[in-house]
Amino acid sequence: MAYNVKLQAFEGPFDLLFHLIEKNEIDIYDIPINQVTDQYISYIRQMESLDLEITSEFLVMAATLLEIKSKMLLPVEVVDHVQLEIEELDPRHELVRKLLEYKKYKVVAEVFKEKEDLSKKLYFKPREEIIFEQEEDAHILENLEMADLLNALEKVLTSKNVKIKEKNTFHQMQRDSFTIEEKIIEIQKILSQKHTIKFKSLFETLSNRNEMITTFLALLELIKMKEVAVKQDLCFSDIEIKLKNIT
Amino acid sequence: MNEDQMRSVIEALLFAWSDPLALKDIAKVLEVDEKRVAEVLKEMMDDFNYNKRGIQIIKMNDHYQLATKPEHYDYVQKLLEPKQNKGLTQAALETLAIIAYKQPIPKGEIEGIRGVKCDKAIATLLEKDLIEEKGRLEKTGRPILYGTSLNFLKAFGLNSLKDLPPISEFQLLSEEEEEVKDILFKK
Amino acid sequence: MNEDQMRSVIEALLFAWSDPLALKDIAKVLEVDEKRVAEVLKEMMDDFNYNKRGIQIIKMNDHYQLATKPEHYDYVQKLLEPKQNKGLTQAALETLAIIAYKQPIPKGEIEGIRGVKCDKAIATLLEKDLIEEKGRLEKTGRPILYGTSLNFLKAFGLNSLKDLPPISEFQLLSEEEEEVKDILFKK
Repeated sequence: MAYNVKLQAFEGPFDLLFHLIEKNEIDIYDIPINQVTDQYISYIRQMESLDLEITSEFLVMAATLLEIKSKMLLPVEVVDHVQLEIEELDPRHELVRKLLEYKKYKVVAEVFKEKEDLSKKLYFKPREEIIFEQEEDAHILENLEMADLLNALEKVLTSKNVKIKEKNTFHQMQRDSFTIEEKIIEIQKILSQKHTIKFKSLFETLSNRNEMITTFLALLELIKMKEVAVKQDLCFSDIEIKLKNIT
Repeated sequence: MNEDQMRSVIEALLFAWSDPLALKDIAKVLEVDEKRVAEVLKEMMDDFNYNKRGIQIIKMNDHYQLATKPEHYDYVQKLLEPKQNKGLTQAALETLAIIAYKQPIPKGEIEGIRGVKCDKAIATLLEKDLIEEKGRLEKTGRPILYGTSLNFLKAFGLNSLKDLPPISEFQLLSEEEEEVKDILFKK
Repeated sequence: MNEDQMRSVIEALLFAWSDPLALKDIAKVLEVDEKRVAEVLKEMMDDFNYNKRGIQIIKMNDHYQLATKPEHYDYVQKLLEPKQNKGLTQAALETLAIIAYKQPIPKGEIEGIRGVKCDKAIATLLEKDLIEEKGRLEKTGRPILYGTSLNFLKAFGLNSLKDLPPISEFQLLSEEEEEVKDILFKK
């Protein structure tokens, strides 16, 4: 079973090739292609017999190795007039180049691992929610509705999504491009011009969830502040929003 | 452990904890007796004040906490100004919603979901009698568990917590839904 | 504003903000030019390290953040929940290494180097906010280009991308290269 685990651990054909090269103490610049090809293919067969998923990359590499092997068997024609490039002389060249390129990052990955382990030992302070005190309406509870709560919950949950999608915590702090205050002023402005507006019309032009919720909260705020009155004639009919007369 | 080390570790503990931290918890972590820790903390408090530091250690009963110094309030406010929009109501509502669905829940978990500290929101909700303490969690710091109060049901016109709308009724996009379920139901 | 005051206010700002804070924001709040603020921050960083403080200032590009020192990990961990993130898998680390050095880079090129598909590794890295999209390549399919994020620097304790270990160290030594040529030509 230990064998199984070992086979599974290979990150891909290059990883497996490296393993073979290291295991056999092979000089990477002079890979005995017959030996490596045979070993590589026998690994794949073992993977198969253990019912491990053999991804296409492993098979492509097997084909490449076989191709190189066959090319190596052909006599190298020395062309007098044309100076051939190294890669054309040795069929292994491209493979070696790729292996070396991969190895570079494999080594870097190890360095990263160490750095990661060290950084994981740091603790950061949770962000404070700084609220600038405002005088709260004592009647605030009277106007509370389930919808408020649900909206608030939806907001916090969807903003969690935002966090997952655009994890940049720094931008996250400033992502609220719409403020309730701004929206309140906006609604007040519209109302001062039109006197009465339809609930739907407030949201029609909004495409962004955050803006919708902010607008909705702004409206709730205005209702709480007793600045506006809302009226709904029928169930599910559109809601009318009116500026309350200032007496 | 020498005094320099103690100071250094205590600062790290207060910083990482960020809430009021009990003397006995500090002593336990350091494996030093409380009296000695209290002495060191006293010296540290003087030091922080004397050395023109930007932060201070404040003491409440036998709890200690790091905080910015009041004289820097204007600067801190300037920095946080764009956030001023976060109305108290909204913060409190978000916190309340989480408590309603996940009660009993310690503050830390609410903060984990909201991604910000919730002390003020919780204070408001307690003050408005929408939530109440529901015992404590038996782990370090014995954090208070919060749940909704009878008054919460009244305020939202609910007969019981069973009346809370199921989460699935939320108008969430389906891709969001999984996420939400994870957040709410995964323990 | 004298330097002592600046230090004090900067500490308060970093503490209050808690997340990485941009140099330009600090400079704006202080009404001092960025270069001067950067100098003071540099001195503060040295000071925090020298003076056996429990916390340090870490720098990522032009952002600064307070954090506990790694040597206090054992103590802090006793107080807080142990961190449960297991760290990145080999596949994710290799993918991240390639992106870090070759950014901006499309997925296809990464897969060319690793010799395997990298969708899962890339998804993990995006989710952990270690990489981000950096536009698209103007060719067929307009493949997304990936680069590392600010959080990458933080997660790996780097001040900037310039801090990445020079890749040449991992490249062939020149004498080895000669050897290669020898072998290949002799054949």
